[in-house]
Amino acid sequence: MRLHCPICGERDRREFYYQGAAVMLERPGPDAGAAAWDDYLHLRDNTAGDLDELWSHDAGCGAWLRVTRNVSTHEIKTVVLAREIKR
Amino acid sequence: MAELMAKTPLDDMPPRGIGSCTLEEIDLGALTSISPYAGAQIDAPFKAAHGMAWPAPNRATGKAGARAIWFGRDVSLLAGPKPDPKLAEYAALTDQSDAWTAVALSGDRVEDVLARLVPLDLSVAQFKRGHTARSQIQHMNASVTRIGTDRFLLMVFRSMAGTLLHDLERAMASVASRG
Amino acid sequence: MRVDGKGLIDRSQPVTFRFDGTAYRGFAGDTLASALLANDVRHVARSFKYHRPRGILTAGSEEPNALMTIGRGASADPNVRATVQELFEGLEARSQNSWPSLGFDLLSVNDLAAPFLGAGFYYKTFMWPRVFWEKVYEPFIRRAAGLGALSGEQDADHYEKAYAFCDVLVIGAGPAGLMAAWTAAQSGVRVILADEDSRMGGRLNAETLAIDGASGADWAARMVSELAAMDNVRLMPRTTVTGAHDGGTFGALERVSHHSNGVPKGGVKETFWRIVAKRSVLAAGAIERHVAFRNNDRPGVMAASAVRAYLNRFGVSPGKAVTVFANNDDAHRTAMDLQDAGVHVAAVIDSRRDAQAMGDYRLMSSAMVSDGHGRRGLEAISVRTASGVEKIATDCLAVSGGWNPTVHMTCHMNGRPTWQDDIASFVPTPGAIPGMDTAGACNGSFATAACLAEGAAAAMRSLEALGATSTEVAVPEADDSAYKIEPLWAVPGNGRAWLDFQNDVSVKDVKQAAQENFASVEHMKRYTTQGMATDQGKNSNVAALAVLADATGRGIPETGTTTFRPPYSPVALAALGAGAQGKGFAPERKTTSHAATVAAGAPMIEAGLWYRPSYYPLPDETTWRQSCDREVGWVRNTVGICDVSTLGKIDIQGPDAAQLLDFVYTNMFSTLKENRVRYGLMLREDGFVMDDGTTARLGPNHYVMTTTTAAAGQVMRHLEFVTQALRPDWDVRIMSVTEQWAQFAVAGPKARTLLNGLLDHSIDDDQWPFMSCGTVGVQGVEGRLFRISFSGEHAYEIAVPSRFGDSLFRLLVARAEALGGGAYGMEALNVLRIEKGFITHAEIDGRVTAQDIGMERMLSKKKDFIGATMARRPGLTEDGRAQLVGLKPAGAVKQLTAGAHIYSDGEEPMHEHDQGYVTSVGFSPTLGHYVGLGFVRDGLIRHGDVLNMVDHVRGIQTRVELCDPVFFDPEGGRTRG
Amino acid sequence: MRFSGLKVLTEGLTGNKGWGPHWRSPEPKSEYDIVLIGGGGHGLATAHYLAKVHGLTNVAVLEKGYLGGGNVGRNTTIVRANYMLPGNSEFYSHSLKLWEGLEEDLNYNVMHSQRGIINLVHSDGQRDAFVRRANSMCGQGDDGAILDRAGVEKLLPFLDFDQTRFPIYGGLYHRRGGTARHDAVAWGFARSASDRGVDLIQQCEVTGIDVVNGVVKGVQTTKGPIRAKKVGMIAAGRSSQVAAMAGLRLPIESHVLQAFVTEGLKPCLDHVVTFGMGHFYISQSDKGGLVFGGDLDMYASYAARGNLPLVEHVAEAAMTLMPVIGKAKMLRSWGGVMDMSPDGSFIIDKTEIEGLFVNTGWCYGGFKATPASGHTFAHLLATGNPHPTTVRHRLDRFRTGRGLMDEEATGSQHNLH
Repeated sequence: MRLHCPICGERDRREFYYQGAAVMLERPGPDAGAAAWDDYLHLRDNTAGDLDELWSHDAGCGAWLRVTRNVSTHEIKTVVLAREIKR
Repeated sequence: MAELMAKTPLDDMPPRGIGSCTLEEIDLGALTSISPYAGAQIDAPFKAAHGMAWPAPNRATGKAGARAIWFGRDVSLLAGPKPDPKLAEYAALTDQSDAWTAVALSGDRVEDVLARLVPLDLSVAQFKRGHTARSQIQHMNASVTRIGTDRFLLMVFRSMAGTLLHDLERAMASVASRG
Repeated sequence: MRVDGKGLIDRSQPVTFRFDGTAYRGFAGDTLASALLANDVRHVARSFKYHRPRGILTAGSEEPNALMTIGRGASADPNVRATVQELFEGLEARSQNSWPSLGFDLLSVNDLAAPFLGAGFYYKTFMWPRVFWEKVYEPFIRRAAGLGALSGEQDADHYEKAYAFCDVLVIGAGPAGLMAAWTAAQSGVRVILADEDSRMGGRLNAETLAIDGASGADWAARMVSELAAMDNVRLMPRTTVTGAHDGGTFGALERVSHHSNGVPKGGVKETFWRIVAKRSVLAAGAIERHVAFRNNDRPGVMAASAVRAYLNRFGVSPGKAVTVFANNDDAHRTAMDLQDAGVHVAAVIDSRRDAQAMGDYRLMSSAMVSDGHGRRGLEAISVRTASGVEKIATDCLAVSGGWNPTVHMTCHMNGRPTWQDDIASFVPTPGAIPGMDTAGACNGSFATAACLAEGAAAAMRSLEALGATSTEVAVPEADDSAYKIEPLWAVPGNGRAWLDFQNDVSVKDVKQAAQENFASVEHMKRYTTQGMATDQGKNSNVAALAVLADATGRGIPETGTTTFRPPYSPVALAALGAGAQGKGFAPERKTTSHAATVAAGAPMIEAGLWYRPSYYPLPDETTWRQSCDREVGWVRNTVGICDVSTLGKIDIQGPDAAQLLDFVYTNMFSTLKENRVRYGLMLREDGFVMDDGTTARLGPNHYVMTTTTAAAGQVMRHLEFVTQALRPDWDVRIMSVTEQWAQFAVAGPKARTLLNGLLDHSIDDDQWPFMSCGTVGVQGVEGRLFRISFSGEHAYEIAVPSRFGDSLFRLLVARAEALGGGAYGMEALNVLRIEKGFITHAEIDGRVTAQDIGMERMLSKKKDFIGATMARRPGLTEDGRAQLVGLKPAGAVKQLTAGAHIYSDGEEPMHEHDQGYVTSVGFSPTLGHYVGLGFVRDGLIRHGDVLNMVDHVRGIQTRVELCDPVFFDPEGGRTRG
Repeated sequence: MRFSGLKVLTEGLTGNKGWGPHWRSPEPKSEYDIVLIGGGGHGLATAHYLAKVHGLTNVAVLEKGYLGGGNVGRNTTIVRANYMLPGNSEFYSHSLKLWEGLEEDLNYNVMHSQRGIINLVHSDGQRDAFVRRANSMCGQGDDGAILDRAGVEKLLPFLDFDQTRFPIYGGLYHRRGGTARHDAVAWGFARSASDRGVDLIQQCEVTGIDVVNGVVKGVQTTKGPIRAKKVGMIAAGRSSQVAAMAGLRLPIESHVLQAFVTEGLKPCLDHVVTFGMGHFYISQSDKGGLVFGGDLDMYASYAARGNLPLVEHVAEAAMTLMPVIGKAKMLRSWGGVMDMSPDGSFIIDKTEIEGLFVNTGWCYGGFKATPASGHTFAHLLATGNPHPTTVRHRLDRFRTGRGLMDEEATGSQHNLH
């Protein structure tokens, strides 16, 4: 598998660390309630199609990335810097 | 009382040649990571202070003795001179002079040697002089920069100097054996 | 036998080799298989289950029978296909899976018992008595099974891995592949052409077909030399592309030196390539399939195309009176080529009613071979025709049931091939591998002309996709005869007709599977082991599928396909894992004191990737405990030196640095004064403790954080996640400085004495109180000094740039020794910190909360921080959780052991009475007894309770008293004083 | 039909014509007491125990592909009870005991072989953790022993003790651990369940779960609607999709785990060996193939196939630990889809929908659990109450934090377990 890092260009999967679903970008407030936090940390749609997820280019530039990838075909649709999403 | 004695990561290893390639430990001088703060325009002050361009991602500027090597997301490495203190206004400066093992690998089959260790297309058409990359050398996170037609600057953590030497020598021997 | 005037071998270079101890002669350019056939060696192997005699079936990597062990000693290589092993001077080959010898194999008795050993028999028996399975049945099965044997010695050969990049990867260098590579190369794009064979050309080297009037082999050789001369082309012979993976990545195995005797110094046996290609062209050819009939596995029964390959490429005829059995026109070439070479063709048996003879040989149409005779080598065949059964003497039967396109790689990414009726086989489904085109025989186009045209066309499509300028190339003239086939899978009749030769799966087995309702192809495969041998069903899966379809009354496409998985052909673990043998598995990290420490005789232990000293033995010490006790005593009484450089150090700068620290630590850091240090606790977002450590404030917007050695990487990534993903609005910069600084603990009552005189300016309590930090001059070098303590003593950590680490360590140790102390290692460090109740990852093991370790007060209520919310979950805060306690021996046995469990006093030491466990122990020379840390249910409020510690596995049991974890100097006077 | 050595003999003498189907292939009825979604190992085991223990045979197992075609058909066949934490410890102990009587119970040789498992120890800290685990096992009444280096050398003399990157200090030896023939487990349970009257329906995909007013009523399938009083979701690898049909979200992320087998070799490895520092484990099958695997590929996937970096990592672990197998050749690789839960432990529970039950989150440890998963899930389905060994395995434990069983101690990130 190869991911196109927006900074470094296309790189082998071995340079990246995988975190999980990109819902981790949407951290609830401290008083959002148990259900919101359960959603954030545990519950997943886990669909078999396109998934927004978080990768880190650990062995490259160090950027955290939001990757949209089809988890049934492994086709990568888009890659954006995580920091651009919240800005 | 005795003064503190400095030791290089490879303990001043003399250059080693295997086949047509040569491996040598090099002294890059002071190393400073420069990470510009949000919105800081560092290009002009950097150029003014050190006489070379602030490198774009995946590029290195300057020349032997004074280089600026892109070193990752929002960070470049000034190699050679100590940084102009005024740059601290624009960027976080961190001394890294002792944190890295730096070697130069050269020879006409240097690309073949690196093809055994680095998961990048380093052919000269793709990776020209002045190109740099953060990637891996075998299992080590590394900085790889082409500093000549057949010469590369390779950097890994200081503590991994022994493993770097082991991995490079092995790849050099393998390429040499192919004749 | 060798045939004069044929073949591409070099008859001027004779080569001697040995098979099962007997010396033979072949020629340069031979494979082991062709040389054996040239020497009339037909029986070369035994099958897996029934130990039936087997001969060479094919001329390629799909060979299921002729597997041999090559070489001796540590280099002995089992399960090598003789059909791909190039011959070299001195080659030694041995047959496998027979005892005592290939000719007389005791386990061939299995063949006689075959009626009882059919498909799945072992699921139905061997159940009684139960212990007999492990003791009797299974050992027997295991010994009987298996093919070759490993040498039992550590692999001494070198293997390597490498990366390659190209625009177009062409897989297979037959007519289609050569044409594709050549076409692509004309445009200047970077081309890699890989082929498993040593000689590129594919079937062109095995046939007598002409291209543009020249021989196919000559045309191939010319193409290869033209390609070799181009800068943008890389030829990779002896290289099997083994797998297609995501993102245009391919695995490929290059056999670098299997064809020569002795590897050059530093040289490698095999290279496993990771090839990254923007586009690929699969031109992998096709594999001829067999026909099932009774005793179709006799040595001498071969693939018709293999007989041609041996004749045309190697100048060998596998028989003196050859018969051919076919259901298609293509196989008739075998008869023609043999006759042209002067070999007697006894008959051509063709199952088709309208079969036409293409030469002057005896054709039996509407006929089928119904039996093969001759146990260790074919002597005759029975042929059934409308007029009855005729027995024909023959020593070689060339069989063709048609061709199966080599679609395997197109299935590697879950694609399923498509059935094509006119060739009665599967062809690749377009688009199965992104970026891959298929061409030639692997696409179901068998005529040479079609192969050439498709190769060119596939390359043109690749160029178009790449946006490269393409130039039309002229496709040469070649054979365009039609491939006429009528499916024939199995000849009806009694007796065992074999499908999977290696695993001994017969038509009966497949039918029995269907009868037992293993009707799905996956069920049949698993029940019978069909297709699970080393050829992965390349020779037999389609026929087995057809037999199953017939048995279950379905069509073949409805019955299904099987999944082909990487690798295409087997790959040695030494190649896939190249470089890892010995220390190469992971980098070794060494601190600056490593050399001095090793020189001092300290045993080194792994701490993640780092090496750290266990203890520093003195000459009169015989046990580690003596050293450890002494080192602890040094720190408690004089001064000790310990390298702490492996702890993670992270430079944090920027206007929002304080905010970041407040967010990732449970306690406040924005309130920390400059030149002061504070202990911090870090949680994961799920509320459990991630790490702890001290963080120093060096300036208004500048901190340096310390992590544990174990969690350094995790914390760094965590900080990057927080700053990039959660709070990109914060202006803060993070940089690891672990490697920049060599840092040493100087601990003990004489710590300051040691430092004063070493530092450029002496220090005192006023300027340098506990938890202070700052810049100091160390022999003229700018360093950092932190007054922190992990031992409970008056202690400092002193840091200098790493280049001075070795020198400073030696200096510190010399000064400590002069004061009656010295260097200490991890064992002493551990005892010192347990005496003080300081935790490490033995305690914060990822499952404990701040409350569990008595640090609830460190959870700030004034702010949000990572983990704050989830730490309040009921399950993390309710009573009944195991909490940190100190442990003291309170019974007759005075020893504590880490990992022991703690049970209610007076109860059986069983699960239902489990109260907790011991995490860390050490013998405290200071206190004269063992001290331990552990977790006990509601332990924080149970100090003084006496419970039962049981270490079942070490046979140690003692009563323990729960106490405050701080055993020594609870007021902390020594640390501050 | 009862299987026995005698039966094999008599059938052999009469041309093997008398073997009947291992299971029936019925058309689905319109209504069952219990419908199980998923005909993998766990689903088939559940059916067996529902019939055998609870006498419930008006049960259907609906399988969209072929029986045993999921992870029970693609794993590294290891059977063990060497867990540390309360909850898991009891459960896997229970499971191993069921394994030990499984062949008699099923009248099917699943080739359960207690050849012993050795977890290698590479540091003092790891030894302490393994001692704690071994003591949990002993406290549970199972077997666990700590070997020193010499003890490991005696059992596994072919490891590279001198040069390997992470030296071998000893090991945790679990004698009753071992392997079994994975497909046979599925077939044995299937045959038994079918013989007892359970309908096993292949090529029958569930396309919807009918819920009315919070009560499950049945399922929609590619073979038509089927009414059911109770529905059990037991479809590892597709758990989230099945649950979504009932409007539920599960705490599950799906990941791919690869496994590998070499060509057949003469016996060279008697035990199961695991190498924690390298995420590598290996055994040798009765056919002679070395069966081995490692960690997840680490990215979410339903593709049932992995990529090269993980393949290489596993082979590298093999080469530093036991270079004696360097010339063994990898024959085949495959991937299974794992239901990864946030604490690495499984879930067997009711759902918020009445009559709808869930069995999921086995991560990559599901094979050894097969009998007990079926046994305890059957208990829950039949009685409405959790079996004593699964009281902690609640669906809501992540929200409440109660009863978490994080054996790997990596926290709530699904793929790290």
